[in-house]
Amino acid sequence: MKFAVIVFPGSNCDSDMYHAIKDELGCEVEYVWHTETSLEGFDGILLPGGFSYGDYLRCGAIARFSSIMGEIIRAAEAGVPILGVCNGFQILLEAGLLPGALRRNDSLKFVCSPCTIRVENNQTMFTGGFEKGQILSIPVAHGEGNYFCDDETLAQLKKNNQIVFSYTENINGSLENIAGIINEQGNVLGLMPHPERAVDSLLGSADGLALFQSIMKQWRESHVVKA
Amino acid sequence: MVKVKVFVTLKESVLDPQGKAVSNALQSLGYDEIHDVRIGKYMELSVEPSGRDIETVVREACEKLLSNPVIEDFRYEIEEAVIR
Amino acid sequence: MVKVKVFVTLKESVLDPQGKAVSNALQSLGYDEIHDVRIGKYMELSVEPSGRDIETVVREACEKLLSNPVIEDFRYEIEEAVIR
Amino acid sequence: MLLKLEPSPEQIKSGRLYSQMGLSDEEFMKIEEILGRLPNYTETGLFSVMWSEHCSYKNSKPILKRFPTKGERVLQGPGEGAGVVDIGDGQAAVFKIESHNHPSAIEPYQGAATGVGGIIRDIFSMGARPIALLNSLRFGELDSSPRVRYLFKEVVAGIAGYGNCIGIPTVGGEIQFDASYDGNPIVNAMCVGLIDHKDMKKGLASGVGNTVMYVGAKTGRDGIHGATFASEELTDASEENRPAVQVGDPFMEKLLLEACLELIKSDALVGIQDMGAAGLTSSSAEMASKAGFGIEMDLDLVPQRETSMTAYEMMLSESQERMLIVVKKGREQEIIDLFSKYELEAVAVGVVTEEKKLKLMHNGDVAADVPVDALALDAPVYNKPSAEPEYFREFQAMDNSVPSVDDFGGTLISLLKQPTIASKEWVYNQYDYMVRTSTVVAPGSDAAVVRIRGTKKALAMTTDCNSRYLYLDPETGGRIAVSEAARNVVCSGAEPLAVTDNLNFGSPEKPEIFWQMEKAADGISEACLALNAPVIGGNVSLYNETNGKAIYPTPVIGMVGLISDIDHITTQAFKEDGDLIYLLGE
Ligand SMILES: Nc1ncnc2c1ncn2[C@@H]1O[C@H](COP(=O)(O)OP(=O)(O)O)[C@@H](O)[C@H]1O
Repeated sequence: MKFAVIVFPGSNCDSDMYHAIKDELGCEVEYVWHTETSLEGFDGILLPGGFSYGDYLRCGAIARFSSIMGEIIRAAEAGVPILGVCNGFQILLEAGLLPGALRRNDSLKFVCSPCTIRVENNQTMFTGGFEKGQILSIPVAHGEGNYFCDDETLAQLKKNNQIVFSYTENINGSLENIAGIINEQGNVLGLMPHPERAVDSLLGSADGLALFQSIMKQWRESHVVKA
Repeated sequence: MVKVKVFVTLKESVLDPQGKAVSNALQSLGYDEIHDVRIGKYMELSVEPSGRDIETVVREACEKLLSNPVIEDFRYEIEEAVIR
Repeated sequence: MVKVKVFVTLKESVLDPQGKAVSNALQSLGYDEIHDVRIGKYMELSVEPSGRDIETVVREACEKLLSNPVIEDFRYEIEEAVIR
Repeated sequence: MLLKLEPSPEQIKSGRLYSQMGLSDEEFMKIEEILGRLPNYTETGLFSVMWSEHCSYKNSKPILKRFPTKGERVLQGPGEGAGVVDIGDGQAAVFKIESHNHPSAIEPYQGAATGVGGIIRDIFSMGARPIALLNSLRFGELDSSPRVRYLFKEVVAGIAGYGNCIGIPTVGGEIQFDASYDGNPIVNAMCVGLIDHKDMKKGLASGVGNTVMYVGAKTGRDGIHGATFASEELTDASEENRPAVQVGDPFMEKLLLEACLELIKSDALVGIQDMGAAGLTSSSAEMASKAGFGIEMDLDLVPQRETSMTAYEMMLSESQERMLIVVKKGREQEIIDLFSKYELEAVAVGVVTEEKKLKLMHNGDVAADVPVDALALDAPVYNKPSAEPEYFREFQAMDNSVPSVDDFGGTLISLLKQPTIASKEWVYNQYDYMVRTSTVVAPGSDAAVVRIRGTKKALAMTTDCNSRYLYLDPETGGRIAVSEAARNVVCSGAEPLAVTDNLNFGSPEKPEIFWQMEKAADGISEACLALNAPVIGGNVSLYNETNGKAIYPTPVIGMVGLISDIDHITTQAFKEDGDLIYLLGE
């Protein structure tokens, strides 16, 4: 399996994501610059955190028009696993690959800290390695992670089991403590906490590793079946 | 050059924490008469008249990039070109 | 309630990185006619008429809190009270 | 085109207009003597910024001479953008501290943010990858006025805003609150970088005919005369005659950082220097002077953000996120292509010349033509008079007394409530201290520890200075500041490598202040020698006074230590029930 880490101007968790995959997961991974137009040969797509285009105007608003995004949208339709973390989540929302929007934290301040989240849905290709209800320690670092959507969308999210992670304590004002959601098809996950920062207990937690392992496991299984 | 003013505001149903913080701050400064503050964006664009209809261009730019329809509304004013 | 609109903009010689990024983005989206974007804040206040002169209150609030005189200018419009 | 009327050389002299730019009568006479004629307006401007304390260290050079700067690990001592120390395996640590006190007093968010941006440029202009940021902050008492709270809140937000966006973790720092900083906060930012020895770059403009290129953001009228402004004390009038405030663009700097680190690998690059204080003037004059060459630039080619800028304005602008580089003749296109990948401009604006002069063309005319050494090397140096202050004599004559405490619990709690002592979580939770996933010891312990990927090594880093001790006795206080930093580093499991310092003091024109500087430097030197932690760079910020009243002497010490095995990192917290507690030392 081979991952692509998409690099937008202003991405800054790209190398963290890269090292998490390469050094801790032990999987193949390459950076892909935002001006590229092909993702051929990649089996998983990672949109890292950071401040694409300085987060100017709205987080993710400008990045979503990068030329690589057309290819990402196509990959999403084709069922390729796509993970957006923090700014990557914001870009997926702006691109319409996930429903809703992220507003400024209700404290109006950037928050960087260790954080605990609950696995609400372990029936996805990203969370198969967790128990439902499992509490994970995964750090957050964001200024605009306050999830919002209208009532109708929320009802849909609930009905389809699209809420994948929630904060055990509401740190930013998010609707229903939502920390991460998945698309209906089940292959596009966006979350604010940083699993790639939780892959080495030297830095405090390795709870995020199972997320990446789940993607890899699912991929292997589906490819064994196909083969 | 035509000057265009764009106003982007949060939809009414969306809570505005920044506006709330400002309105609290105003209250504590003694401006009790100011009750409610909503904060949005104000953009000034300079548009060079081209073959395209300026209103179409501006509306499209607002819909595509300048506002996020999930949480925001927009409004614009196109000023008459100034003759120098 | 009187509705007051406040516009806060960066002073002319102050760099507007945000406006620049947006104007580049618009260009690359094909809106070549949009040349220059400056981004500021737009605020709507609801003011309850009190004994004080509303204009004085608004101006003071702008100077003290709503704008940062070191890098920003402000402008406001006071709408006629709407009778319901 | 609109032409701005500038005063003629005669008017500058007869009207003593140079004094508004911060030059004294004697200095102006010296300039006249060097040139053999009267300087024009632009030239007067060049001298005024280059001869300001901020750029020339004219009042502090005698103080800096006292520091030990050599050591077996030192690869680059003071004199370049940042100091460099060897950490083995062909790797080195690069670090420096810088002040942005005056800009932060006027516009705290942008002042602090651009301070962070500036120190980061100092590190990557050496060719190093910035890996961590620290800071040292001083404010008035928090409950004394809303202004102090505003400054505090905005400075912290500005540091967070810049560091978080560019993606360099802010891993440590210190904050103290004291009435002496009421009108004059201290905002010092430190950056630590990592480099392979072979990639070390210098700010040199060498090789006649080589091309001088301008890269990064466009030049605007922001921050004109910032260096001079930083070299004056703040008065209530500062509000009006302040320069247009610089606004930082961390997004632009992130692109500039990545582009420059790619550029470093190119053999087309000859020299690189950031445009910090005094922007285009100091970068061009210093690069030429250090290399023993001259530079001729055509200012019409300088990318400009505003219209009809004068030569004076362009040369003195302190617009942020800009660098000056020198590249081998004929290799310009490669450089342009490299920067355009990052959506940045790289423009050839001049050439390296044999004659050691800075010659500026503008609109087809010669706007300035002055010897580069006169600007950079030959700036005046003053040995200011020094005098032991009255207060110090009084303190020394006082008897030592031990305070009597009845209620230990209550006293402890009231101490812990002091903002200076209380937890700083409110501050550091706004800093992304984890990005780059290498922060092994986060803020809240002693020194921060950042691992070096691919090795067993890590760096411990800290900033320290108890200015109250320095006020009471600058020499002992100086020793204490270095020792405290060393203790923090050692407690994390590291061996101290070297020091960067930021000398924040009042006006050196006052003999008592100059005395404080001398004594503090002596104390610092002594401790650095004893700990084998030489001073490899730093910064000086003088005239930290409000309406005539100076801050406490605040020579902030930034120290970096080496941990050779990450398994040996130690942290502050108690680990287990039943562990024994020892008290070491006296
Ligand atoms: N307090 C100090 N201690 C040691 N070195 C210093 C001190 N202040 C300045 N220096 C050194 O003097 C040189 C010039 O500093 P500076 O003008 O601040 O450089 P820059 O323009 O890069 O900020 C630098 O190498 C710096 O390290």
